[in-house]
Amino acid sequence: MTAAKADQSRQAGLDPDILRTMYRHMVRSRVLDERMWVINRQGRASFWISGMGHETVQVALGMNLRSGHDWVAPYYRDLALTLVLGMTPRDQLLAILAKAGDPNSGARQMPAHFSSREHNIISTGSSVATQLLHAAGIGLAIKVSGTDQVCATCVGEGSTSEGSFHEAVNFSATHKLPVVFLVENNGYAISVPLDKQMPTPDVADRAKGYGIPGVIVDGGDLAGCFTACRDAVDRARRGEGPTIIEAKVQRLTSHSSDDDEKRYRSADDIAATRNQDCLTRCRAFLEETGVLKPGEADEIRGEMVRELDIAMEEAEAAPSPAPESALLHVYGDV
Amino acid sequence: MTAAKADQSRQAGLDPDILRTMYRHMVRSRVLDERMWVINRQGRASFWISGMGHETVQVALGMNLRSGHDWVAPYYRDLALTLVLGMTPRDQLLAILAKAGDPNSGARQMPAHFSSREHNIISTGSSVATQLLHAAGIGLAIKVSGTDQVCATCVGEGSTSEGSFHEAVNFSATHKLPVVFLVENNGYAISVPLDKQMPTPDVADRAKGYGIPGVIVDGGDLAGCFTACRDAVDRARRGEGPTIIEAKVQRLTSHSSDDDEKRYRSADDIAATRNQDCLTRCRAFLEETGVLKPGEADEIRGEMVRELDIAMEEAEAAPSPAPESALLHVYGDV
Amino acid sequence: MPVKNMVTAIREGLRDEMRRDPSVMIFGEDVGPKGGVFGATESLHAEFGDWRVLDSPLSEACIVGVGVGAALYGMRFVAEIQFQDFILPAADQIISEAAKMRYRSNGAWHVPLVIRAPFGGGVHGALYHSQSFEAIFAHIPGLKVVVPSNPYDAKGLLISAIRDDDPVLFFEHKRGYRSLKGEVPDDLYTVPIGRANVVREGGDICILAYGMMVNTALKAAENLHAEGFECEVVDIRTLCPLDRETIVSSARKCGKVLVAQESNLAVSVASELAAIVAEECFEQLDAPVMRIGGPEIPAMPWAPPLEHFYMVDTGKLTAKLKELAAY
Amino acid sequence: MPVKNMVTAIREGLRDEMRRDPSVMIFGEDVGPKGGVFGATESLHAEFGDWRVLDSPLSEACIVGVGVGAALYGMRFVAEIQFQDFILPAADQIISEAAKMRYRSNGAWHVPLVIRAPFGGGVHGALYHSQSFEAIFAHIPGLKVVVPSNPYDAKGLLISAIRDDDPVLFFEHKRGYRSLKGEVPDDLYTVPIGRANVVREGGDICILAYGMMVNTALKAAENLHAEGFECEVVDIRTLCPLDRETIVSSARKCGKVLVAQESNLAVSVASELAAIVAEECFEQLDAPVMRIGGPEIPAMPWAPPLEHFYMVDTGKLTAKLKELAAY
Ligand SMILES: Cc1ncc(C[n+]2csc(CCOP(=O)(O)OP(=O)(O)O)c2C)c(N)n1
Ligand SMILES: Cc1ncc(C[n+]2csc(CCOP(=O)(O)OP(=O)(O)O)c2C)c(N)n1
Ligand SMILES: [Mg+2]
Ligand SMILES: [Mg+2]
Repeated sequence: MTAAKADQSRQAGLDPDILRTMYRHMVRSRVLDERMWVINRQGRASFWISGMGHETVQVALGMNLRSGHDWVAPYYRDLALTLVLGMTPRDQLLAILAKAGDPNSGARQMPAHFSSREHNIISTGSSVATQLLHAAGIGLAIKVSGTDQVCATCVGEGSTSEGSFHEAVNFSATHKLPVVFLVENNGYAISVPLDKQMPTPDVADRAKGYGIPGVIVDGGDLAGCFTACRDAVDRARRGEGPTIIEAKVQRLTSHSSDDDEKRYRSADDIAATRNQDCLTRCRAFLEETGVLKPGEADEIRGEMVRELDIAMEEAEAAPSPAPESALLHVYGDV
Repeated sequence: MTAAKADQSRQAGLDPDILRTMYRHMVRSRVLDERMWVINRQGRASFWISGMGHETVQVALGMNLRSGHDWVAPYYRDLALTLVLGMTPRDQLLAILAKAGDPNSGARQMPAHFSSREHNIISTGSSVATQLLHAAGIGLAIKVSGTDQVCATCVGEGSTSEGSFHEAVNFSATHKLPVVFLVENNGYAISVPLDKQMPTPDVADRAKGYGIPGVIVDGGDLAGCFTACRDAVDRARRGEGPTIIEAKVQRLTSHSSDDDEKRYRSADDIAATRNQDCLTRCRAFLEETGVLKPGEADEIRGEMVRELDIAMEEAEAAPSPAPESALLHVYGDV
Repeated sequence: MPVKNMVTAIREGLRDEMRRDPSVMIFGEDVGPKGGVFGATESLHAEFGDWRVLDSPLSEACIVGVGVGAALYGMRFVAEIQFQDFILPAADQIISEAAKMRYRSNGAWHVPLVIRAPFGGGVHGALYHSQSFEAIFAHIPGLKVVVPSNPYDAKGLLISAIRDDDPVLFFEHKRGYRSLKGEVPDDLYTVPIGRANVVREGGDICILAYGMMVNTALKAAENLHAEGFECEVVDIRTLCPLDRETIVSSARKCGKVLVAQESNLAVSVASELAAIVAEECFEQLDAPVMRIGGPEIPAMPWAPPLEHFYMVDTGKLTAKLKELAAY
Repeated sequence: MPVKNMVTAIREGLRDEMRRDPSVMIFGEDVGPKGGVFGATESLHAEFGDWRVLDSPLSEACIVGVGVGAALYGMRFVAEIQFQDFILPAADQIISEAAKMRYRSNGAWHVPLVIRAPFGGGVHGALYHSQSFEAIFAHIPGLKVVVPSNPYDAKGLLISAIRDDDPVLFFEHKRGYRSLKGEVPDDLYTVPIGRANVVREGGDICILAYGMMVNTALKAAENLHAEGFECEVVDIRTLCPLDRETIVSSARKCGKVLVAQESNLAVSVASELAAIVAEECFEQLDAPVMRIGGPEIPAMPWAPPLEHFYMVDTGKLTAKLKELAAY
């Protein structure tokens, strides 16, 4: 069975509207992400770290969560996820342009360190995998509160080598907490390839040790990602406990704007990755299956670019933080 | 098949001399351990933490290691293991009596914090599970050095909740390091029962996530313990990588001399544990199978007590450390 | 007022605030049916049940990380670290996460988390059941670090800590749990975080101390009194952020200052206190700011002669005060 | 002598010592084919291969814990923590294990482990790529903490660190990697650990500093010189254990002392330096020991105006020196 066929078979039961919406979200994130690189290359921001190649599964996860009701502990590649949940390109542009109004952190953190109180997206720092324990804690609080909320959290495969990964999964599984662990496996932790990181190719294998489901999805398979996320979120909401979803994704860029992947990856390896672009694959699939009409994909992109241009103008006009504001918000009462 | 039958079937291929030696080691540790409690209850030492109920698998592991050639990173219950490797009752009595000549730490650490440079037993602190990463590091050094050494390390099941457990197993499995992880699962971490610690009853399940063997043994099954340890050590020595051995053992005492298990365990639970004493079970098995002649077990015990009495006299006569010696050994060169 | 020991005061503070506020929950190793290794949570599991008094897995990063998450959600979370010696696996969650959450979210999020941990030596706990790690955390803006010296303060400060919207490290000297006794009201009251307390007035020498050492200082001050010198004893109580005003005004008044602590001195709270006094009281000082503390060795050894060598007791403190008085 | 920058000097130190001693191995995130995120291990993987220059999993406790084990076995182990900000998951291995191994085994075991970590700000690294955590570790007896301020010292101190039989934390200011240049011999040489260095002589004000701040201090000293004041600049170099003799003798000579560091001041190395001077130079001081450092906020923010607000630059340091000169 070809990959496209597999996609189609999984599509069964999925409304074309859902698939079309997923695609729009992906494009929205992608054009923003591309703009971020431009801003960085223009020297207007010292740093960017991209989500390109990870969008499909993030969108799938986001669409299965109830924004502002469910909770999310993301990581730095989750640009698409934050947009699906209701953050805007303007929000993220305010961040990269270091503007006072940045809702993530008031430009205190690097861009791609997401946070939105309004959308129950908790603030993430840079120390990888710490958010997994926060998600477990939120899961515990949900369980104690007796609501039907769910907490989703995301992490790279490299970061699953941290002890926190084990501790968070172990605790969540022990108490059947309503947590969804999404591992975005792009095969690299900066330069360190999977085979120097862990003994098996699949992070999902670990689920066996905790008696919970471990699901592997192709990160370019729109329908597969959607159903895997739906099932995991539903399971958590029913009180049956956590799931590890491992999405095999591609990192379509160097690790970050500070990295040059040519130093440690062969040209072939890089090219192979580019050929697996989830956006291209999803577009082909949606056009093939008639969900997108000819030309519709280009229209969507045009629309997203126009939205982005307006957001960019607004963000550029916004003020920078005042120097002494660095002293604010150390404590609530001092 | 009854437990005794299972024991016998596994016995196949094991020399009665080995079994008898194992039993002697167990008794040697047990009488010393009992004496430690007496010393504590007499008010002559503020602390003891016991290995009673864990002896069989420790002896099995120790007998499969080459003392002074292989390496060991033990934990505080591993009294029997240290004796098999060549430490003496006197050594451990010097520790509990806080004597300067204590080879473990010069009475700087609490008793049961084992160390012997001579026997490649690295010094263990109190922070649980840290030794697992040391073992992985020793495994790495062995691999880099190209010797046929093995490093064994032991830990309680509760301590496998620490991130270090995951980190050590993951790294060792990734590089097929010659490490044996022995989990001594007695069902409690002080008062915390297994079902509050982890989601499945078996730590060995975790091995699946790392693509390595996870073996469960009955910690009262002399032959089963021996063969499991032998296989794991051999596998490591052949360069095929780590194994997790999980021994289901009984904690025959409160957690330590500071604990009173009646506060959190039912009388029935405690009684059931006592009925599973590995020493009693091994004796019954060895007498049933004729490895021990009638009366031989009592003779062994008598012999061990006599040895212990002599050691005790020597230890009591030894000097305490001088106060200012507290300043020594902070650095090698200052 | 009824007289209670330190651990009873702490247990009461926890219990009474849990009765008042259903969002308070306790999480840590052995805090449930066993009631903690020092009995600080005794009877609470029976009263509040499995979810509000929950035995954690054996993982300190989990204890604190889960606490950060639950606190973000809206719980008032009391984490117990069984011994402060074992807080280090949680250092990243405390310093990178809890301390920075409010700041890095520009005030949008905050972490109402209390981390209780018994610390200190003189209890035959050897290297890993005797340490005093307050210096590590008192260096970190975003954290509050509280160390009570008596049962009254312990209860009142603990209730303040639970009600505080920021992470509070609450360090309890384990030697004081049963040995320190004092009057403690039965009802709820608070003692403010961030304020030092002059527990004995005097004009000759100012002693800056916290935790158990305050009690040692009071005894040593009696000895000095017998020799005709009046010591003022300032109980620092909150190590971060420091109450500079009280410290500086007492130091200026006395003109001679001794900083006393149990832990080793290098890069410690005693260093900071001495530096503040040196910087702000230069013109009032009649003698060098002196410090007394543990030796520069990795931790307190087990053998009694070695442990005794480590500890600053009333005798050593009195001798140091006499040296300062004679200056 | 050839002129090299800091990162080149460090790379050379590693390479030359690895050529000399086959027991030296390097372990850390991205240290292999990529050569480290700052290039400190560039070309070493190609020269020494997979086992001697090994990419670790993404786990700092693993990096240091494995290092402790390998060092016990007999390796000379150089662990790299990618950013000092991420050293905290390894805090337990460093403080409970590496620092205490020799002590707790009564000298039987020791840990020849170097932990290299880039630290410091002013590089638009925001909260988690700008911190200075030296205070946490300089408090811990059993550790040595080294911070070079120039390429010559960096190479010589690093070689000393690798040959040292005890754990050495080797903190490299990332802003200096390429910006600091100086003469560095091609061959192997050592600079002793445990000794401060007077890098500029003067009799009016003693500036105590380390790392990048030494360079800022030298520039500020030039500014003061133009105004007729001579500053002595002491490069502390080893923060633990401290070279009290050099510090005290310079402070006594000058009578006025400014301690300058990048990190926030509370309970820090600056506190200890000030406390030592206050205690040991009381009779020679003509002014209060002053300190300058970062503000008491959790870490350095990202936006340029905020970052700039945090840093002690030559202007701020010069202003503070003038205040002290005028006292
Ligand atoms: C605790 C910690 N250690 C190291 C780093 C530096 N670092 C940032 S991202 C990264 C690699 C992460 O790889 P992975 O988890 O696979 O996520 P990916 O970037 O590939 O999506 C590293 C090492 C960090 N941020 N935090
Ligand atoms: C890091 C750390 N946290 C907590 C403790 C306190 N403590 C000592 S033993 C123990 C329980 C260990 O249980 P387990 O691993 O099952 O071993 P067992 O004692 O049952 O053999 C605890 C919590 C410690 N020593 N180290
Ligand atoms: Mg990755
Ligand atoms: Mg156990």
